[in-house]
Amino acid sequence: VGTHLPILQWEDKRGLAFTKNNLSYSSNALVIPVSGDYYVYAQVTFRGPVESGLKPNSVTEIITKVTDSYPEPTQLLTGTKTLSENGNGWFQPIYLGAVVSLEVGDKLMVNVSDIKLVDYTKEHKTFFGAFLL
Amino acid sequence: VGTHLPILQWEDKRGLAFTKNNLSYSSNALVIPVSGDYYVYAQVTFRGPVESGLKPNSVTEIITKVTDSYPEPTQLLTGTKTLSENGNGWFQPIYLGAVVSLEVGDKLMVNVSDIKLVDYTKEHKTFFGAFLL
Amino acid sequence: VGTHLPILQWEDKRGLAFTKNNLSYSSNALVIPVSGDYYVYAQVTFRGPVESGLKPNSVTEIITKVTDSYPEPTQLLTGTKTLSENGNGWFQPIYLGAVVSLEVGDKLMVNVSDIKLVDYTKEHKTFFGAFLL
Amino acid sequence: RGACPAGMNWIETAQHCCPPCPAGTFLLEPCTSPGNPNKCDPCPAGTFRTQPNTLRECQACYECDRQAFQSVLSNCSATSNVACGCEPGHFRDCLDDLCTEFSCRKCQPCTGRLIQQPCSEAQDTLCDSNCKPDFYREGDECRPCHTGKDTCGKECQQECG
Amino acid sequence: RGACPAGMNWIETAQHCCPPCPAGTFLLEPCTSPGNPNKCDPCPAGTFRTQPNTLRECQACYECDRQAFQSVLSNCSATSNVACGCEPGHFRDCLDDLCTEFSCRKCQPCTGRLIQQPCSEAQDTLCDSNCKPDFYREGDECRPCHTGKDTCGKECQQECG
Repeated sequence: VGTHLPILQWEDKRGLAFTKNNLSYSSNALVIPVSGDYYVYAQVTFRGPVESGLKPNSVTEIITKVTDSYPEPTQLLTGTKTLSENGNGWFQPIYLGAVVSLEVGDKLMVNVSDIKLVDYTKEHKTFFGAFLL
Repeated sequence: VGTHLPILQWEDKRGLAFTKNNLSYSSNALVIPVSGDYYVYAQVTFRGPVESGLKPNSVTEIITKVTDSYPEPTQLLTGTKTLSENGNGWFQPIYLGAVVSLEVGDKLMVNVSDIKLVDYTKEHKTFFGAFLL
Repeated sequence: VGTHLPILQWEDKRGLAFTKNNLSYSSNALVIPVSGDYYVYAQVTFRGPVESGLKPNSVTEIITKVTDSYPEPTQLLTGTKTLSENGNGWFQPIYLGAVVSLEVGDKLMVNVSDIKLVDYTKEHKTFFGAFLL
Repeated sequence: RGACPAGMNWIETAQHCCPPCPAGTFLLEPCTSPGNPNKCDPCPAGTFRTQPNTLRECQACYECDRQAFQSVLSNCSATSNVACGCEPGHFRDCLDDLCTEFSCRKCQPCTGRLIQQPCSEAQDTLCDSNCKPDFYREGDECRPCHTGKDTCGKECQQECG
Repeated sequence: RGACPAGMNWIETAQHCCPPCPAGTFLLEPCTSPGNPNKCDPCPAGTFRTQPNTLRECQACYECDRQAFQSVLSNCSATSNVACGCEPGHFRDCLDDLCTEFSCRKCQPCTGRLIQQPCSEAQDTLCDSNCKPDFYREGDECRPCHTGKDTCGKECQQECG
């Protein structure tokens, strides 16, 4: 559940983006270098309407954990909101953040209900990160 | 003042939930073991309409501090939003988070405008936590 | 861009507000005392309609960084949402938070689309802060 | 990180490859040597694991949304999450195309009409477009001909005669 | 913090005043003495700096919103951000009074009317309020007089005669 939703890809070097303390980003996921409690957060700005897409009645953002040793991903944080904007242009940020216990090698990803609705144009509107407590 | 609003109860052992460094959860509150500055956060996903309830025009989430030595609770963080969804099914997350100075023995609770509107069905949609800086 | 938007002023001493570890607040900005990675966050509760103002179709909150040595401010985090509430009273919180790398002397400010729409009445509804990781 | 033979997982804390615990349990203590196998504990009430695993905790069961007229189709067990449906007289109003999230809405009654298709979990009742005998159409409602109360208006005479 | 002469910036890590790197570059290594100047590197692809600076990284370029029918007016360069406009046949629907954020909406076609002002980046087409010759008004639409298909209704006869 949730993981069949498309996964967002991230830019991890340019501008405000950075990774350090060997928290690394590879194939769409933040890879956990050291077991411990992390504050994990992500904001996705959704916007529409997008001509081709149907009028969606909701947008969803899910931070998911994948562990090599377990076939099913775990949904860690979910933000889901119905849309009440009528036809014309709308946009809507969803922010999520919380402390989760992670093991070395765990991978963190962000799934969204519809990639076409994600505002990817500015790094300060859609972002994703984590830090060890 | 917010505190007459119903208090949410939390599950602190199963699945993603955990408490450690003797930050403990008892009778609906996180109990602060050591004085200091904490980042406190909570997300509540509200959803409706709920047959019995009237059509609410807003939802509110408040993180409150109760101190044994003072009769009145203190509102630390408040997220309140009007609802513009017409009749049919709607849902709406509210996230709150900030640094607050707390004393040993302080209790943190989450109040909501209407418990019947809280989506309690999945642990990754409604959550509450704190960590010492 | 973004910085031509009005800058919010903050109260840094009364009630829940505090600054320490010589993170200081002067002329509308948090001043960074030590270079490093900070978790920066802010929530602004917007509310309307405000008699004088036109019906705004959106509200925006931007956390901006100003560096003495560079003439243009940098937009760090942006939360922007269209309003679908028709005419009568509405309110709406926007929360932003993320880790950013800052240098000693950098200044952090919060810009908003329209100061008249900001609910400044209660410290637990509109707040701004940062802590060093 | 040691590479483990097929079917075994690397346990960081024990620096050891161990076989997974069976579904419905979680890894309490990892194996430390061939002679000293894993200690797997059953998932506590209210949690589950659908697959063999070397995880430190089980997943918390979802709950069915009583307020939204959901009903339990199958309870949460040690190896499977709860499954929710709709209470009788309600159908699923899916909130996304995979219907992972849905609310249960009252089936429409088709007053004064024949039922083309009864209400089901997946779909609202399908009412016949025209009215039952002894009923007349007013706007998109079907009204009974003889209620004795109000007089028989224009549409009423036409159809009830 | 040392005060630096005009045109020089204080570099905390080097505890030194250094001249800024030119626009389009960023400060890779600060100067450590008059004889040992800054090491400035060009902004990597996809980033830019519009001004001389002693910053450690360049700003990430924005992108034009393909999905919202935006088009690139000028590409991002080492010294300037991307500039976005609207694809032909669309106009800017500003989402704030400075139009920093906008979506591109289809220009209205003015079927059956004369165009007062053609569609532009800044504004939708301005249609003439009354219908073109050989068209008649029905509601707020202008319909062609002779389509041969449907008969000529009340409004049609009045205007098409």
